[in-house]
Amino acid sequence: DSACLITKTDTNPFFVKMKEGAEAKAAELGIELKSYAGRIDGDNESQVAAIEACIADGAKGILLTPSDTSAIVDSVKAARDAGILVIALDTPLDPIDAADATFATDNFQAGLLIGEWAKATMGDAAANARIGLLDLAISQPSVDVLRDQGFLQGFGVDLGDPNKWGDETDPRIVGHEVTAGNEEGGLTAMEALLAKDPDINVVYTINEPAAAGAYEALKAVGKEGSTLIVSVDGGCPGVKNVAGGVIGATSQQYPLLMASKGIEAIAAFAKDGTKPAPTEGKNFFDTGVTLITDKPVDGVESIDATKGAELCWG
Amino acid sequence: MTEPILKARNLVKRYGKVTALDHCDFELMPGEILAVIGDNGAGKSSLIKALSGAVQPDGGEIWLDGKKVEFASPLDARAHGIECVYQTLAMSPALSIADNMFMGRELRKPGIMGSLFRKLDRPAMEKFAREKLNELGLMTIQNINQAVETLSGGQRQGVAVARAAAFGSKVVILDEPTAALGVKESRRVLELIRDVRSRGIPIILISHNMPHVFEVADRIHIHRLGKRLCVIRPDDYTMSDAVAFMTGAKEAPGEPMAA
Amino acid sequence: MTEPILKARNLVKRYGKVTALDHCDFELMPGEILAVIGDNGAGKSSLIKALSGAVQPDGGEIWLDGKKVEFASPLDARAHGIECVYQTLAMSPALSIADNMFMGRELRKPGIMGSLFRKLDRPAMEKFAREKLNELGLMTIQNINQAVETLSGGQRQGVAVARAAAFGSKVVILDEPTAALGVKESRRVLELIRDVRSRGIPIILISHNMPHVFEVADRIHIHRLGKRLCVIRPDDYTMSDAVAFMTGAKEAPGEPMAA
Amino acid sequence: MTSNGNTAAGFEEGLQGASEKVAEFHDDKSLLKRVQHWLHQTPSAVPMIVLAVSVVVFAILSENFFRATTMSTILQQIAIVGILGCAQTLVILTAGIDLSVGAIAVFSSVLMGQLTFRYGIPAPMAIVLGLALGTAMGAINGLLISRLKLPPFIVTLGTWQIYLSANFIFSANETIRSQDIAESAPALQFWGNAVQPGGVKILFAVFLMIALVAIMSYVLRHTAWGRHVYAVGDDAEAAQLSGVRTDRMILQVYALAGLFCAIAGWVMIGRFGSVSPTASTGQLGNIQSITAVVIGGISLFGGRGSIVGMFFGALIVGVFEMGLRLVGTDPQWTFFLIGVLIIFAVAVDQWIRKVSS
Amino acid sequence: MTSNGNTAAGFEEGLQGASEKVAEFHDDKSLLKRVQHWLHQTPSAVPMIVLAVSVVVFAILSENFFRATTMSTILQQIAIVGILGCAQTLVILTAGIDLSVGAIAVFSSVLMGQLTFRYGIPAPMAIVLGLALGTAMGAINGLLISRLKLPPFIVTLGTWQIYLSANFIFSANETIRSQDIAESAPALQFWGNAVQPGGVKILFAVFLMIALVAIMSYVLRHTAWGRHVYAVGDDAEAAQLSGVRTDRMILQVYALAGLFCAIAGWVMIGRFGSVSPTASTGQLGNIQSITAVVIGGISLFGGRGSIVGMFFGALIVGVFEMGLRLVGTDPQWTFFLIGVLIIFAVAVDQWIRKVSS
Ligand SMILES: Nc1ncnc2c1ncn2[C@@H]1O[C@H](COP(=O)(O)OP(=O)(O)OP(=O)(O)O)[C@@H](O)[C@H]1O
Ligand SMILES: Nc1ncnc2c1ncn2[C@@H]1O[C@H](COP(=O)(O)OP(=O)(O)OP(=O)(O)O)[C@@H](O)[C@H]1O
Ligand SMILES: OC[C@H]1O[C@](O)(CO)[C@@H](O)[C@@H]1O
Ligand SMILES: [Mg+2]
Ligand SMILES: [Mg+2]
Repeated sequence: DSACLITKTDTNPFFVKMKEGAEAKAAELGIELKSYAGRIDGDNESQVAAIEACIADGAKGILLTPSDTSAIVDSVKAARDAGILVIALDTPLDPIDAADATFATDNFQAGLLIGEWAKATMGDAAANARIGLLDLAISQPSVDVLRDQGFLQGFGVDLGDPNKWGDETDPRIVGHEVTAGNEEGGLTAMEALLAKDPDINVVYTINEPAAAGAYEALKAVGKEGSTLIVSVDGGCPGVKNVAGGVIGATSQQYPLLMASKGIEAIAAFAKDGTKPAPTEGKNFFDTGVTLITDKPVDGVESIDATKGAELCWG
Repeated sequence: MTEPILKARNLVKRYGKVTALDHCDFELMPGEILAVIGDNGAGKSSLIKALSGAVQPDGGEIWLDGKKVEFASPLDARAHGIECVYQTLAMSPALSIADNMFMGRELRKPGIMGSLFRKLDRPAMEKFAREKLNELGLMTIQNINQAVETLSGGQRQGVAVARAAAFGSKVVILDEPTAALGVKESRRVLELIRDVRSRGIPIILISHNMPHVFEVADRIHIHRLGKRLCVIRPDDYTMSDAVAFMTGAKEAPGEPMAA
Repeated sequence: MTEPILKARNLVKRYGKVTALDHCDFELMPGEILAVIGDNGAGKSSLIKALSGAVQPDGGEIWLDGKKVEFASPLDARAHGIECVYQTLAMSPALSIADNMFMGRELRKPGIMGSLFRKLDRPAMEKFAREKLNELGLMTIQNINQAVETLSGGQRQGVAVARAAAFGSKVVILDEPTAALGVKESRRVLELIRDVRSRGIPIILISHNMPHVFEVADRIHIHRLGKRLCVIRPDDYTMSDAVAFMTGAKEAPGEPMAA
Repeated sequence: MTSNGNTAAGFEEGLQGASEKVAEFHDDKSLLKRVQHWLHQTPSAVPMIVLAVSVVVFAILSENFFRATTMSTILQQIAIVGILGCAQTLVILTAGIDLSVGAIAVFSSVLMGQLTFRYGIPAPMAIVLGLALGTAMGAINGLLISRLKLPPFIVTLGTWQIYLSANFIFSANETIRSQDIAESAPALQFWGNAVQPGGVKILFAVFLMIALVAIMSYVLRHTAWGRHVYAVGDDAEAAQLSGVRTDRMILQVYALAGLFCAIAGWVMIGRFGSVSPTASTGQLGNIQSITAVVIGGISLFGGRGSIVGMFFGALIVGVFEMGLRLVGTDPQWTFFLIGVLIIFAVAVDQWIRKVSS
Repeated sequence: MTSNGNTAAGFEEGLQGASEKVAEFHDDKSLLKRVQHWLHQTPSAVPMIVLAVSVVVFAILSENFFRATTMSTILQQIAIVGILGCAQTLVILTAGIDLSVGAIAVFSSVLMGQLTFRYGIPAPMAIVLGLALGTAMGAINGLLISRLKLPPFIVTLGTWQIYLSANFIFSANETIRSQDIAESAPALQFWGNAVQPGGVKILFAVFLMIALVAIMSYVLRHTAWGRHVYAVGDDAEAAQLSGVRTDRMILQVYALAGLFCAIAGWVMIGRFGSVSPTASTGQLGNIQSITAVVIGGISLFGGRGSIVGMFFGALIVGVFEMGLRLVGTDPQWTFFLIGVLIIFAVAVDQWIRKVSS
């Protein structure tokens, strides 16, 4: 039996780990795994071509982290019509039931945790916060919207339409910039926000590579100490950054779990056609999320960086 | 004297700071070979480019057969029967001899293939091209579908001249057609020029080669500093006189249009 | 007879299917003007390109001053004192006259600026260029820093010839230096050629202009079908003979190297 | 004619009896030379051979490769690049380049979609408008190039950014979902329909691409307009002087290229189901189509090559990508090998030209 | 000289007393013409003026714009593009193009990082190796172009993909963290250090870029090598015949471009802190540097323009991006306007050339 793993890129460490996890599990279960990726985060066409290759190759199942969550839906349907089990990993499709199952972090929850933490950490100053948001892409894939809006909700900002970012009217928001989820994007986006308002003191970032870029920009103007950076991922470098004070708090995800669960589901499906079930009360299988910070606050559950380091990936 | 077949008055053409044509007049009589001579940069090529629609003059007027004309492009002039061999030959190196000869006046297949599908009539074009080249006895080209770039300089010049001679119904213009040619090859071009004239078609010949000019020309238009200085008959003056006029060494004869 | 200053034996050069040089021999004597004539495509340009390092022959040998040489590039030939004006002139249009004259042999500032920082000595180069152009009395160029593309064809040819004349210490080669030139401009080039010879430097002149050739040449190398057919003295034969030899109309005189 | 004429050129009497021989030709009849000559005469032969070889190699390496379904998938994957390649071929034959092809395609698809969904225009009408607007975008390129005489590379570098950002601004970054299109404007997805002879699905889009290549091949080879495209690319000034309206020609070529891009945009809706302004074709379509053209043996200097070569070029890339995927190579190795392929294809082409010149 | 010489050319006695006048020149002394002439003589003037105007406009539109910190941020944002632009300028002056600049830069930075961290080579040594390998990548481009006579566009299209995927394969997609570098190999981050005159931070990288532009400006203008670069771009065959070793020159230019790219790669580590194989410079560095070159008034046909113009070109793009952000336009409008700017800059340039020709 064979399976496919299609990630957004093969360069973000998160996906690199996911691939390693999937490979390990596949080897264990005797499944042949082929991996594909887009050229850049947001490259839908390469993912379409990859799905088509999997169909041609007679794969039993596909694990997909969709780059463009609504544009890819038809290709997913074609694969499912061909009798292939399609599982979305990390990023839900739009609509979410376009996939047979979704194994992901509760991305809204991930955002919510760092939002609440940031608000509590700032205390009274939160009322006059200057917030910068470093998002993923202008196409606003689901993961991008969920985390951003989760953060703002946690911070106590009125969301407007919760299905998109950028329509909020709260004057505390300095701006949204996109980063493509990598260091360079994080850096230039942060520089732009700083030029708009040098007094920014809270920065939300879509993921840890973007956070690392933002940190460099803040460091360049000597504001790394006075600005709160929050992020999502919980990769080992990210957890180290929490310990080192670069990132204030991060919501840890579990890509290895997504990958191994996914492979197991495909193995089960190949054997007797059973499809995985979602987590109780949710429309996807929640692989869990944990807030990591060395400065815990009341009312927001968290673990410290030392503990986080034991759970971290990559 | 009969009416000129091609006439221009007060042509002006400027290139940035340079005035290539400075209120220049021109006349070509039916059936004659008119040579145009002058120093380098005198404006000879500019003149014939203006006459053949390759450049649009900044001023002045042109009459063909007594009717005022304004040529927007070489195609336009061609439609009026004026064919020109430019100094640079103007051939598409990668295309075949036949393609080049018919550029801009391609023959289409008869019937629906031609009218609706606009299909080229290759055999007809090739036949015509071969005939023209043979008829002019100009060269020994084996393959009419050969790309022009595979021809020698002389052969290339031959194709260009043959094209003009074959299609020019009113006027044929040749800009230094023998500059790069050897003795033998030049001789052939001169023969061709006489040949075209004998078909009743007048020719404008630009050349720096005085013996050639005095050999074939009926009249000589001497160009100097962007203007027509004078027009002489080769029988009335010596080559030495012509050279003296065109270089400014001697005062030009008091003809109507002298500057 | 003294030793030839430049000698070649059995030069071969092929371009695809065409053999441009077919076991060609060549000799240039000290202090002479040697004309090379032949039909279009006979291989004249190929011959002088081989002699000046612009192409590498596929076979054959070249001697300069009795020593065997192999030129890997024009720069190489130049280092040996051979200067060449190619048919295409070989100038960089956007660069100045001085830049062009000194291309590949630029002067550097004295002292550390030149040796370490390799700074060009612009004033020195400009002075030299101006002197050379004036000395040759060839033209009235106002500004030595003018880009070559702003010069007329004749002026450009003049700069190329002046460059060769100024730097050629052993041999100066001119490939059809007057093809595009008017009567006046051609005359100047011929004067220049005599001038160079009077400085003791031998010259190879390629030309299709028989009167010019017979006027200035000491000997005439007749080229035909990629080979040297014969060498004649202009005093021994008429132009008509030369033309007959080069076109194959008459049997060439039984000279040593006849094909 | 004149009294002193014949004296002056008197030396020419030597010409009497001049030989007709011009230069010596050695006709090399070796097999290699003859093969080279044939390859030289047939510009699409090299890509065809490369294609055949790669199909055979991949068929050996992966059992799933040489199957009807796989082949039809490859064809459907190259449909868009193939149509953009038609546009790019036309432009490159005139010695131009069009960096904006992908942007025009994506913007046109967005225009068709949004005109239907946001402005309520009936889909067929919206399609016609989208095609017209794509043509207009091409025409803008053509105008800037032919009237203002700006270099094509720069003009289309600029309009690439302009059309792509206009596309984002106009669409407000909204994706139109496939389900909505299927429900209320199925005409937009027309090219996504398929025939199924013997169970193998072949998209209408594939037939469209093949038809466009065939038509353009005919037009370029057998009509005056086509010969003029070559003439303009070969030597624009010569073409102008020998009777081609170069400016009008260039305008037409870019406008037609714009139309092809808009068609590709329409096909994108059929192929992907949805309308997405972020489709990576907008970013990569130019490089992909130039790659197909180049591997197909068309000269970037204009005037040489055939559109059928471009089709083979696109197929080669498609076969490589699919083949390497099935063999299970790392995606980065795929990119690596395609890079090598580009250089290799052009080096072979150069070698043929050189030796058989 | 010879007996029959002077008879044959006898008509030339008419030359005696020939006038020296060659053609008529109307020296137009209108102000407009004189301005045009000056602009024509000074290739970097147009971008300089555009730069000055845009700075003024943005200063009026946004109070945050004309501040020392904003200015220094702009400079630091263009440092990498500016250095890549030096490479691109050299190549474009020879009438080439280098699409692989960004890929070489990123791969070199990854090489420096991984040689230090994975293979334990001391950082200064790893930097030297990285610079050497970047130079080698450039030299490979140069070899393919000068020896095999392949078109630069195609060669670098191929090597762009090759270097970029080699970069991903070699790095195994690992990012090296800024903190780790700061701790154990600070030499890698050297160009990220800064001076702070009066509290405004200016990166070493900015000084490096300015120094490189100044040095190359000197080299191109005042050394024989520089003149040869122009000559090769102007007319390669003429340059070859008049004594330039064209092939060697082209090889040197691409190799030097590779070195500049590797330097840019080193600077990237300083600027971004970390070493990341995904840096978007790999994808976009070529277009960004070409844009700077083009806006800077350097001809894509080679032989014309100045490297200082490229510097202004990069600055203009930087000023536009920052200025439009501060004014609060949607980032898409920034791209849109930069597209317009590219076409506008070249149209102005063309106009000057035409009118003052
Ligand atoms: N396209 C152009 N751009 C700028 N100047 C030009 C252009 N064409 C011609 N000129 C200038 O106009 C003047 C006349 O040129 P033209 O070519 O008409 O001369 P000509 O008499 O044909 O000379 P020749 O005998 O050398 O061919 C020259 O000074 C030339 O430099
Ligand atoms: N680069 C080249 N590629 C292919 N063939 C060439 C090349 N150069 C010259 N030839 C061919 O070699 C032969 C000799 O050419 P060459 O230029 O030496 O003749 P030539 O005697 O100088 O002629 P002309 O008087 O027309 O200048 C010709 O048939 C020509 O077509
Ligand atoms: O680029 C966005 C992507 O980045 C990650 O946060 C990993 O770094 C993923 O969870 C998300 O899909
Ligand atoms: Mg002329
Ligand atoms: Mg020659």
